[in-house]
Amino acid sequence: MNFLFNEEQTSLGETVGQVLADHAALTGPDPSRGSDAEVWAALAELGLFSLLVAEEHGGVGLGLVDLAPTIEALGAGLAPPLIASTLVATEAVNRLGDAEQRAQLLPGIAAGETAIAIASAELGRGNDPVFAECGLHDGRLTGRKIAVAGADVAQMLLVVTRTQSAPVLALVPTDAPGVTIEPHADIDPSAGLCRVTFDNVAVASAQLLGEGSPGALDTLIDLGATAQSGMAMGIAEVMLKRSVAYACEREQFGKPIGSFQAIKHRCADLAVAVEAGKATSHYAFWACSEDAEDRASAASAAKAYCGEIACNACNDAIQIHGGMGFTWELGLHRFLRRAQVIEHAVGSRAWHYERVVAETLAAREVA
Amino acid sequence: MNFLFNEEQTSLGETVGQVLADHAALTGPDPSRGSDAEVWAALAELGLFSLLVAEEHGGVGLGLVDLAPTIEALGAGLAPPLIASTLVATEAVNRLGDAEQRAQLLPGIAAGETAIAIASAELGRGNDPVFAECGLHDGRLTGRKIAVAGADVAQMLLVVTRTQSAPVLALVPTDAPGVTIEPHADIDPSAGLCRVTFDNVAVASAQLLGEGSPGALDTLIDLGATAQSGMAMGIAEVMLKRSVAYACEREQFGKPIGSFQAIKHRCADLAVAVEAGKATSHYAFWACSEDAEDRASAASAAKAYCGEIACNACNDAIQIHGGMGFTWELGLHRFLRRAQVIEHAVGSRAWHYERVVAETLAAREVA
Amino acid sequence: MDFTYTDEEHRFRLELRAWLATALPEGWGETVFEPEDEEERYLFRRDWDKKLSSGRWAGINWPVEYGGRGATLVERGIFAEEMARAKAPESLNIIGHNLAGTTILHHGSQAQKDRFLPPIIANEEFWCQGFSEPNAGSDLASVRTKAVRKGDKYVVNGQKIWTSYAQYSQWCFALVRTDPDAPKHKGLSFLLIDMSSPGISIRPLRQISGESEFNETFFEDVEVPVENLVGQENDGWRIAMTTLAYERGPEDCLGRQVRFKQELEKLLEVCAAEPTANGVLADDPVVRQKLGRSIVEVEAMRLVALKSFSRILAGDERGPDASVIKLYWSHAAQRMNEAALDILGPAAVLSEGDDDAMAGGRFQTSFLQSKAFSIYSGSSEIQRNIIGERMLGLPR
Amino acid sequence: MDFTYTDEEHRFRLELRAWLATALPEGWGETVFEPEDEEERYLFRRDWDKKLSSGRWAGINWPVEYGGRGATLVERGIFAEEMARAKAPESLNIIGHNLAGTTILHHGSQAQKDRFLPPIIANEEFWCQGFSEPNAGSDLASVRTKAVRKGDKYVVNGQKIWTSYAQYSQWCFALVRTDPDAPKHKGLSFLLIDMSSPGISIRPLRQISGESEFNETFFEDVEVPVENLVGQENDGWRIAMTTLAYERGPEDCLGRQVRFKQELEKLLEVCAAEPTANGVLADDPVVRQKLGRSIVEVEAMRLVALKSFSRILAGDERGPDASVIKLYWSHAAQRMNEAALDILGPAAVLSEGDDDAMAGGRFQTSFLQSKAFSIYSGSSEIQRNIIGERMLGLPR
Repeated sequence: MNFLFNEEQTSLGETVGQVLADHAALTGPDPSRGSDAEVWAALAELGLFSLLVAEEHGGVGLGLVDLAPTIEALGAGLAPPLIASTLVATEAVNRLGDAEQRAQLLPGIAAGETAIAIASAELGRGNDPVFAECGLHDGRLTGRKIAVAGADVAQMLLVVTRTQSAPVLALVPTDAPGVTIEPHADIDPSAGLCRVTFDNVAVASAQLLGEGSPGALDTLIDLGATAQSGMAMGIAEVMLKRSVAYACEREQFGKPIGSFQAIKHRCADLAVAVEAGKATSHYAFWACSEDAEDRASAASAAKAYCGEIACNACNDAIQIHGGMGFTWELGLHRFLRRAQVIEHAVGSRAWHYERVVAETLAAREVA
Repeated sequence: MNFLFNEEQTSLGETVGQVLADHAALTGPDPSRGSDAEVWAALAELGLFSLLVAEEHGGVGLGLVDLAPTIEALGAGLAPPLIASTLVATEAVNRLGDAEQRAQLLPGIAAGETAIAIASAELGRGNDPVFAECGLHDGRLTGRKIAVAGADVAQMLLVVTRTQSAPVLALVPTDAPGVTIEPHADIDPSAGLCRVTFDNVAVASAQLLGEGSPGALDTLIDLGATAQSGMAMGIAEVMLKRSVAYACEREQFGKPIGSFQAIKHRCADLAVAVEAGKATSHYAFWACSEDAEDRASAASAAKAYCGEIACNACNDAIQIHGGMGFTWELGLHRFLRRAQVIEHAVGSRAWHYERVVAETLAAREVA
Repeated sequence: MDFTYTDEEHRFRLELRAWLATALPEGWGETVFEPEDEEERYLFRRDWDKKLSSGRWAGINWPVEYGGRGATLVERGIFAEEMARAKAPESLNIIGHNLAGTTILHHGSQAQKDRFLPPIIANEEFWCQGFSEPNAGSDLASVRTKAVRKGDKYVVNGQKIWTSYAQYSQWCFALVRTDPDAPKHKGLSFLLIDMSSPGISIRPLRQISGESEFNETFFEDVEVPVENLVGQENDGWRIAMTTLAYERGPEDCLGRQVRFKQELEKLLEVCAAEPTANGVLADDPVVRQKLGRSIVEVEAMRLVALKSFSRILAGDERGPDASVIKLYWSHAAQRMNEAALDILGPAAVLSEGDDDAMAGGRFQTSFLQSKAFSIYSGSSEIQRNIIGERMLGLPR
Repeated sequence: MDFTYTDEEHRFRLELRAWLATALPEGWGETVFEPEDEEERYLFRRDWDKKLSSGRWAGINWPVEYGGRGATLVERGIFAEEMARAKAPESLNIIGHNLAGTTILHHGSQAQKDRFLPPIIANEEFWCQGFSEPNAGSDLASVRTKAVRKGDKYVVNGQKIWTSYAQYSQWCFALVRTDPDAPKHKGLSFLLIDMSSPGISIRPLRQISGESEFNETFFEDVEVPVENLVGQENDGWRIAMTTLAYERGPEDCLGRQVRFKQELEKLLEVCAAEPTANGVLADDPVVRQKLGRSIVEVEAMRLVALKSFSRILAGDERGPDASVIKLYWSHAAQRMNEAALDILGPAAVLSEGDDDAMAGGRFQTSFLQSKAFSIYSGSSEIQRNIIGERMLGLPR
């Protein structure tokens, strides 16, 4: 019985956090993407992308739960979301890929040469990340995806699409003929969100991941939702720390503002939310790693709850920082913006709460 | 341009408040119904039930908005809900009754001799106050209503029922053959909630109120929702006043607890909520009186919003009173209990928010 | 990260589960419940406590020499979960075990240990807690009940409040002022007071739910032998703080969580069965959002407790974690209870004893009871101060 | 209770509406908008302010003798509503009209009135506000910017912050410390400072939305003639308090409410049109609950303002009502903006300039801007103190 991370897991997260901290611009006021390539290179050099890859393919063979503190660090450091999406895609290939696909993809991933962007969201489907208009018919992919983080610099796209009968996941190189990638104008330019259009793109059967596996899409959603929950908690924790630090230092009426209950109690409530959110997210990481029975419910719980906590934490931090909080220079807006990207990635809060209920009711019927 | 009550309206409310205050047991810790008949008699003597009745039928001919402060006082004083329901039913008879019905019913109402309980809620319909299983077929009423406040002491029931084709409102004497009235075991015994069963009860056409008028049920809902919103705000305001008084008087750590921001700011937020809720409720009273275009939306807005504010206000008051707050003796639980009765009367919060949206979208289409 | 139990821990769980199956009446929690009458319920719980003692399931964390099992923290967590899972009655002697007993174990003289511990673990003597006073609630250190030493006795005068089960207790574990001139935290002491002493009177305090768990207890010239002083005179505050840290730890939350989850299960059961105009309650998307949040929060209660639990297992001091846990479960449980009534629609008002009440009217009682969660055992305001100051390091 | 307007009030509204129809460019607010470039927008707003003056629609509440219309409170409410309804540009010279002008009107010398009022009402001189400082935010009375009298001049040193539009202003209306030895509320004075004086430097402060409405303004040995002192030396705090009460009244809220309602209308329009897997966004019951609450709260903003408005009309003093109004609209508007992004699903992140953005990406900008509502013009914490102490009478 131990719900803590071991030293290796923790120090991995700390190391990644330090690498990100070396690139101060990541959390600076300017949301442009200047240092993305350097950050990727530094993390690749550290071996981040080899961690989830099995030893036979040149990796370390860790499980997703081993990377939980690392993914929190990616969130806290406002790392480009493409990094986490590549890790999620790696795990998806581990679980859903056949031997050939694994052999073909994993060495490049482990070497940091294959960045994978996940293309799931579409317009016109409400907040549902599952239903796709984007269709695969007779080996041809046609449709449009939005908010694909890092598609413009990735080598590969992992696309949620569907045939007549069922959802499928397709691996499509970003330079495949018929693929058009345009950057969005959006709330968080640093996330590198792109619109990706597929115009009759040829997709061979070998490019389909987990074909015929009814749980393939669920697997991707669970992994993605869990990773997003980790990044959300990274943000929430930074917001807590910065709020507390400012509340200790900033004086008004002759006292540090943290001595006023209006501020102190808000920080305390935020600390409790961070504790609850992290526990929920950590459990989802474990449930994914172990393929626990409640994996889907744990992942959706984490996504819904942690997304909410991160958004609230950003609001709290801005309010506690007062006038400074809404200055561009202080940079809190960077976290506020990124929290929105996370909130709307892999399905909205309402969709995931809905999924928690569906899973829970289904489990009751089985029991 | 004047959104205030005039002196007559205000002093009417104050007078009713004073009469209720004379019956201290109404807001005492014991939720039983000892003084209901005396309270009714005192208010009847005051002429309360004649206020909405036209002069030709022995009344004063005031409009619903004139009674807004009075209905708030009924809420604040935890008056038996049958009093407000009789006022609502009076106004329903004014608006929907034909000449004969008015002549027959209104004099008795004005004299305080006809108390009317409103039977709308049913089990098994979710939170929808509109859809009725309780059916009227071939002049016979059959079905079961729950949470009918004061049915056991009322002379008349105003029943939401339906024929094959449409909802109708039926006036049924409580002593009609086939009517069975049993008191509930419920969260607020002082509300006099009853289960009313109709077993093949004969209902003549002359007993139908607003027959054929497509808006009859909406009218009853708007009047009822508005009255409930007023009572809710009466409760919320008492909770604010008692919280503030206690926060000024109770000392901990050598200071009145109201000097701590945790308490002070909670009171301030409650005061703002009370202000917003009252404004919303008062507007609904006005919109009902004037049959304004946005009557339905205003009434539902008031019911949803004020119900929420009253429930929160009770929670706030209990928390601010600390240990004393959850003692039986202090009696705050009486308001907490009544607020639940109000919250679930005439449709739930979610149903009314839903109705606000439906009305607003419909108005957009017209515009 | 590892949620598995050792074989030994698993055996412990099975042993307890097996014992509970025989100790509780047939159909317990399904068709058989605690008596509704308060006096009868007291007798029932007293008997249950004695049964626990006879099975060596009372004070399992105490050392073996005093009749305990020297249970590990994990075993205590398992104990809390299994008791809750079996819907076992609550112990009447929590104060005896968790507060009085624990304090005597740590700070009592050998004579006190010999005199008081055996009847506690045997549940032959029941204890109440004399901490709060009408003017010392959140500000506990401003206790005014005075104990003046006269020869070999203290003479106690004052009033305590929220003394749960005082009417059924043989002893009171009381915080009293022994030095009125010292700064307020410095003049307090712990006395063990025989509840049959002349000069003690008890007035029950009903709660908003209608139950009378609590009391006001008055002391008028009550004589207490000086040997019933625990620890040093005027050292009571320090002792109280160490003792209170043990009162509400993750073990407590783990047990509560199981009970809250049982409530939530009942709510899901109602939602899955209760018809609406177009299906059942659980089909309503708005209802589902509320259910979803409650499901997540009730699960988070468990996870938050497990985090803290793991930290203590790993050697961390018990600190403000207890406040985080308490603040979390109390508000999450209140939200669940609010959601339940919200969801039930017009039936929300029907309570125990009404034929039409959902799930026997349990949600209404739980709703009322839940209002106390954010007040007792340290109000949420106090917990937020503790978290802000002791965990986050914000200035006073 | 009566929501009708007198004939005269109605004529006032129609006159203004007619004027706006001709004064604003064709297609304004539909196809024609303010320039995006900040400098251009400033020029545009300056021109608009001059146009307002030329139509006698600037400073309508001022007495006729100073170029105003002596507008009644109701007319001011109508003015705010109509300006908002026409989506008219915001005035650049709010500080000139509402703060500097109002204060000079009430507390200025005749010479000051003659010198300063005409160019304000003509919008020939623009003003910025020198109140807050880096260390005097919520605690405004701890202003440190010093003004030391030397002969017929004050020499000003210090730093102001949140000086909106300082870069476009000719004058600054500044609260400065003239007696460093007096208790902090007692040593403050008001100075009118020519922004072209040597020693003034300005550093723009960007907001989280990317816009730069605010500045830091530095004063280094800036000389201000003593005749630019408003009221008595060291009487500045009292003057500031009376002036600030006029800054955020119900008129302000009525105008804002119209603009928030326009946002909400846009959101409803998007929800009614945007397809989902099974209908449009507005068919989703969970979306509808969020919309419902926003509709109610935006309407309540108007009603809360009207209540206060009516009380002032009935002769009540302007008091903590303004804090109630401000606290209400700021949080209600934030909730509406949160709800908007919540509802939009994956498109929530797409902003102005993206082809796929909903309603041109306006919700994203509004969302970011809304975060300042609960901070500027007195933070919510300060408003709660004011309400608690001045309206409810809670102790300090």
